[in-house]
Amino acid sequence: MWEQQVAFSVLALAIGSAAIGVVRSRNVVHAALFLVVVLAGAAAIYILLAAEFTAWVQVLIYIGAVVILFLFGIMLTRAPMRGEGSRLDNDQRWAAVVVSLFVLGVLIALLVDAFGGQDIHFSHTLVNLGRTGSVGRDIFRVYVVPFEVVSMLLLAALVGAVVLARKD
Amino acid sequence: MQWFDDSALTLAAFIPLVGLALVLLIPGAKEQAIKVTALVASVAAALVGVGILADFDYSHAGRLQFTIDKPWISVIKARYHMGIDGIALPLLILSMLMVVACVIYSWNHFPEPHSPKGFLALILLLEVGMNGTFIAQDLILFFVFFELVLLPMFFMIGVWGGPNRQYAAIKFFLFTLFGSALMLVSFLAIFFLSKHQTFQMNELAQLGGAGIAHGTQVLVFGGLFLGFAIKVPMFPFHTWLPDAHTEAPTVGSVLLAAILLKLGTYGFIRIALPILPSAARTWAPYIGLLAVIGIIYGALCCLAQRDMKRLIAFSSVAHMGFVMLGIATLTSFGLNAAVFGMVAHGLITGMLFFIAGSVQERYGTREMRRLGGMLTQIPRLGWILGFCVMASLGLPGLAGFWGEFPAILSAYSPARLAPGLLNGDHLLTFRIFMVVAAIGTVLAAGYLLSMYQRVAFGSVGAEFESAHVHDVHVPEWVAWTPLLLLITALGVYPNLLFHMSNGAVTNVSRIFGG
Amino acid sequence: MELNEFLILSAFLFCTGIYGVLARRNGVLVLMSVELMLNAVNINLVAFSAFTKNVSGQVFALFVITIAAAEVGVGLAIVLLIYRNLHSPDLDEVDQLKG
Amino acid sequence: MLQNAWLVPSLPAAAFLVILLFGKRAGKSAAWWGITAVAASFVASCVAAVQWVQRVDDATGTSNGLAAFTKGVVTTNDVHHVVKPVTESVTWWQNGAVKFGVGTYVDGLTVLMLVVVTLVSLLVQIYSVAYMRGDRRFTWYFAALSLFTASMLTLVVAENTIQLLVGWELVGLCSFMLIGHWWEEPENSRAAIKAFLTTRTGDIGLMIGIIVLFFTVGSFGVGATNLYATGAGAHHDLLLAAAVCLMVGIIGKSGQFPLHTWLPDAMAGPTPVSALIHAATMVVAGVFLGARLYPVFFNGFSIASGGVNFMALIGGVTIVIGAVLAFVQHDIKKVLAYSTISQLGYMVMALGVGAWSAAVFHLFTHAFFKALLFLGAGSVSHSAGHTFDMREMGGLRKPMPITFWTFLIGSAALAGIFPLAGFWSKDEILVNAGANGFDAFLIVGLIGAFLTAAYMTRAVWLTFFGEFRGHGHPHESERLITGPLVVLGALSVGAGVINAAPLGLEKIKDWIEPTFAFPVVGHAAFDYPKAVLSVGIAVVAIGVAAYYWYRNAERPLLSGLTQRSPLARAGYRFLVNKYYLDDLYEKVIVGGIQGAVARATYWFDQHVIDGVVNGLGRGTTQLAHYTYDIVDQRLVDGAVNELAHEADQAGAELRRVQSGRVQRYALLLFGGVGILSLALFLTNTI
Repeated sequence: MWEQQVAFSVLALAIGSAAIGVVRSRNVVHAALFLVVVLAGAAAIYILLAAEFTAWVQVLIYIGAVVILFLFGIMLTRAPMRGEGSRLDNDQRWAAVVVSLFVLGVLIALLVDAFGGQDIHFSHTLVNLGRTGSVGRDIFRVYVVPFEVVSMLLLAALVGAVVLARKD
Repeated sequence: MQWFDDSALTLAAFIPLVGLALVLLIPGAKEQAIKVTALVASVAAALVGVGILADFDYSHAGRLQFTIDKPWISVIKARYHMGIDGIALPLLILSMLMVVACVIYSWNHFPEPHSPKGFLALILLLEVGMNGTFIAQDLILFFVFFELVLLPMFFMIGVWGGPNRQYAAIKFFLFTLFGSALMLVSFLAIFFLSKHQTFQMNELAQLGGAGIAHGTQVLVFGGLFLGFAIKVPMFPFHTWLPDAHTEAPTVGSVLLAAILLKLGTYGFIRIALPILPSAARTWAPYIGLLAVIGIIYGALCCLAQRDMKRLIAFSSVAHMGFVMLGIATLTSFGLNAAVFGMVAHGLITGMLFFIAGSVQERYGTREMRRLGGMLTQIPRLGWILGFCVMASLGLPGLAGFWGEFPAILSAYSPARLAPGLLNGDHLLTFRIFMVVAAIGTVLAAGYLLSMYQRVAFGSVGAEFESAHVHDVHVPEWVAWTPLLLLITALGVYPNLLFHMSNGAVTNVSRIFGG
Repeated sequence: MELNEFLILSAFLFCTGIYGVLARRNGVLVLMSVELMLNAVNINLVAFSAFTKNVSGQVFALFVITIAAAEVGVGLAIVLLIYRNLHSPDLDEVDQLKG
Repeated sequence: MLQNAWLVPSLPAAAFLVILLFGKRAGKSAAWWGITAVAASFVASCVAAVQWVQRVDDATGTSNGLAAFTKGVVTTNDVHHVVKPVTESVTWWQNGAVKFGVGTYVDGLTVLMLVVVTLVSLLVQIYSVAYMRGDRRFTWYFAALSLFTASMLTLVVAENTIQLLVGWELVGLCSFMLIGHWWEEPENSRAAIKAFLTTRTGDIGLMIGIIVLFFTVGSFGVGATNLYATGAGAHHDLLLAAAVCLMVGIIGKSGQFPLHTWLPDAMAGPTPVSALIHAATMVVAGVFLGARLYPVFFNGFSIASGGVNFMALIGGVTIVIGAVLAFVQHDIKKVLAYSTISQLGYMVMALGVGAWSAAVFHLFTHAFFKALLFLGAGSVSHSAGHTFDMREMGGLRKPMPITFWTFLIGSAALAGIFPLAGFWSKDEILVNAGANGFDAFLIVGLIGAFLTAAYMTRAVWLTFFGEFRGHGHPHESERLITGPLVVLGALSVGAGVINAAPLGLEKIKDWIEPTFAFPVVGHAAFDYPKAVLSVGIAVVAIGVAAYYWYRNAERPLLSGLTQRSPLARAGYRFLVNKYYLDDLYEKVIVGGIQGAVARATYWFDQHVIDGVVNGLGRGTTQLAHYTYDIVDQRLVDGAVNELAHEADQAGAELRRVQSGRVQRYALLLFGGVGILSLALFLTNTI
């Protein structure tokens, strides 16, 4: 299984670095690009976990739609493109560092305590589980009501976004 | 005259209280009536004093006379026990006399903020405390009167005093109260430790500390010492005195110097020495040491003064040093000298404060640099001041000498004392004290004469040259004449006082084998 | 592979997101950080889906992705509105709720 | 009269009171009240003297009283008769079982002193009527003179040492008042205070001496003390201590070295007062004390064994020191003042060498010629423009013949010229010093005689000879002034006869010298060679001095010599500055105590001792504030108030959290979530 292990390590490193890039970059556009790396890495992780359909949805919606939305947002708000460092961060940076590291510590401790030593067993059932068919079956059988609610939500968000962003 | 013997001391203590009540009943606007009432009350008390003086059995001056002994607060075994002997008698008379003199002196010039009603009421209240202290024969009664004195004096300084009066009043009050707190503790200790658990001074003196361990006695004596030494005041507890005197109104200063200081020395002779004799033997060399330090120290402080009244205040420290030196020898010479010294100091320093007050009133200052030529401008006051200066520096033939000389004399040969200072060679110690005290008399002459030179000699400064200054006026004459006559009479014929005090003093000195 | 490797990666991503949400002043960047957190959640869901051999986790991940899209849409609209009203995309300027 | 000697001091004392109380109204006649009183005292004293002489004669069995005087026969008795002094006393004060008296102790010395004091005082008061006429405080002056006389008489008749101390101090007081009589000028009051303080410094010694004697003897009585000191069982060391202490008193009072400095300054007083102080009262009190308690000194200093003792030494030093200073004075009164110091030195030295009668004899004669000289100086000044500066005198011989001649007699008597009074007494001192084995002091005495003759020649020359250098028109003084001068002049001539040994008259020894409680002292026979020698020395000194000042008439004083020789100049300056003793006393000791020491003590008092007090007060106040603020208000009362207050505070604090900034809320949200998670985690795991 070492191939998977190597692949995970590489991906984890990439995602971690890019995530830091997102929150520390001095250029908003760079941040968006780092976000792309993170999202792609996440998609790759899904692949690693045999969640094929989810991975593609991730690529399509996130990288394809959300990031584009972000880039529009950056343009519209005339966010600084070039390094203007401190303007992008507020005065509670160090408090944020503390809180995030604290939460990280707590989470890691929790996780180690709760799930330490438990493995994911890869098998064909797992691959079958991630296929579009099985996911689709589950959505439209078990989670059909939530699905409809989410569609309503999307519609509402669409209308809301238009209403909010309207110029007049 | 049995009724007089029975009630004389009660009258002596409480006639002023009746006067006080009457004064308080009269509306403040009727000043004349208030003055007359106060005068009548104080004179009435003094007349009782004269009666006591006439009726006193001088051949048994050591015995308590005019005794009253009734239950008072039976729960704590405190009794209404009063009596008088040859030590208390002169002080009681002195107190009555000074109060009359003060009332007369204030007749037409009450210090700001005027208000004769309050002022005279306080004087009368003060007299109750002073008279009572000298005649009380019960420790609790003594304590009550002893403390009663504080209050009127506090208000007198605090209300009628000089610019810094509040500081001085509070300092005076707290300082002396601090001492009396310890004194009360010692009284209680004496009560509980003594065999019969009693507050009666004569019983306690008869026990003479029997059954109380020496170490305990020394501690208990320490409490009494602090209480009395602060009142005297002895070095180094004297610092309230100059401030209180400087700020107090004239009459307050007079009563403070003439009577209040005597309460401390009287306490030593009446209470501390006879009740705790073996502790007294231990303490005596240290008391003597502080006394002679006080003599020299007070004199040196006097030399540094610019304010006349403050100088006189410091001179009290020096003079009371002689009194305490006499007491510290525990001999009949020393104790006789102490009693004489108390009376003489009361008369003389009282006079000096009267004069300082009159000078202040006339010139508006007591700064000696600005004064001068008083003999030219107001010769009578100048001569009276000269007379008092001479009396104060211990000129033979005037009263001051008889307090000083026997005190110095007694230091040559003190009673048998417990070893302590200077490897226990108390004889040498006290002889050194004697020489130092004798040097103190020269310093006394130095500061008093230099004061006199600055104030009375020379010519009047430009500042007051054209000022219209009145010489001694009638109330002053009336108030002062008895004092001046007494200073002379006691100086010329000291036996007037010694034949009163001697009998009682020997009772005390006999305890110490003297 | 251990489950915790994924979970810890997810936790890291989440905390990075927290940092971004808390420390970034620009509204767009805050939304990006929110995306990081949502992705961390997604990784978690997918990892547990694999761990428990249950597809529900993946379904939830899909819902999350959907809602994230909607969220970004509305969020960017709000940022735009803020920008328009305050002439700055900075969130510190928005303190009208101050007590 | 011997029993009623108290009358003698009482009369002037009464005069004092009367003048004090009624003098202002009486004006000038007040002076005569004082004079009457002192005259009555004088008469009483004379009566007492006669009675005493009779008492002595009765005891010794010699023929009746004054008749012996005319016979001119030495009446020596081999049998030692004791004539007890007459003592009277009443209780004065008491201590324990002992009563102390006040009274009179009359013996030969007492009556001698009574006569001298009253006589000189009488003459001085008569003189003063003219001299002080028109003075600002004329009546007060006479009151003070009366008190002065009364005090001195009290001292003289004192029955015990305390009474003696009383008189002693009162004399000091009176001299203070009279020296400072013109107190408007600061120098006068300063001189008065100096005199008082200096003598009072000496009085420490007297006081302690009296105390030591009291505890040694067990009594203050003069008779008891002398009896003890002459007795066999006397404690020599204690007597020595007492003698040294008393000697300090004598040094202070009698102007002995080193406490003599007040005496010249005391010239600030009116001249008759100076005469009184120097002749009969005040300064002779010291010598009187020495004579009164002579057994104490005799035994204490072991005078009988010869050699050098403290008393003789002080006297000897003072003779020379005083005489030398007399040379550099311009003020005639100061010349006389230093002369007095020197002559008192003779008396003290005489006592120190065992020549009791000689000392008392010299006291007796000196009283007359010194009073004469002072009054003469006053007379001169009165007519020569109210100055005492000899540089402004000269040539007064012709306008003032009576003053001149009496002054000359006084000077000659002082110089010890035969046959004037001074010769007899001084000669007796010298002879006895030699005979008692004190040869060194004999030589000192001779040196003193030379110096005395020389400086008096200088004074007389500068005053009466040469040209008048002052202002105004000198004239002879009025009768009231010259009268006393003539009387004193006669006494200066004749008073020596009373103890003129070659004539067979030794009345001082016979009548005055105590026989009760008195040590055995030798009496040297009159020694012709020594007498010739001392007179010769004096004559030579007069000659040398007269020649010197005659030659230097146009160049007065010693300026010629001091200009030539630096050594002489230094010596001269040393003398002019009075050996710098005044500087030592006034600047170093008095200035030091009054300035630095007193101020330092006061600083210590105000800052250290009072600082402690104030610090304690302030500390207590602080503690009280702390107790009140923290313990009472915060903790006790605060428990109630603070709850409400805290709620309020918390609201205010929380309000700050409500920043309105979303991210701040988020921060708190996540922080809170972290903490809650941690808490849950911990509670579950542990």
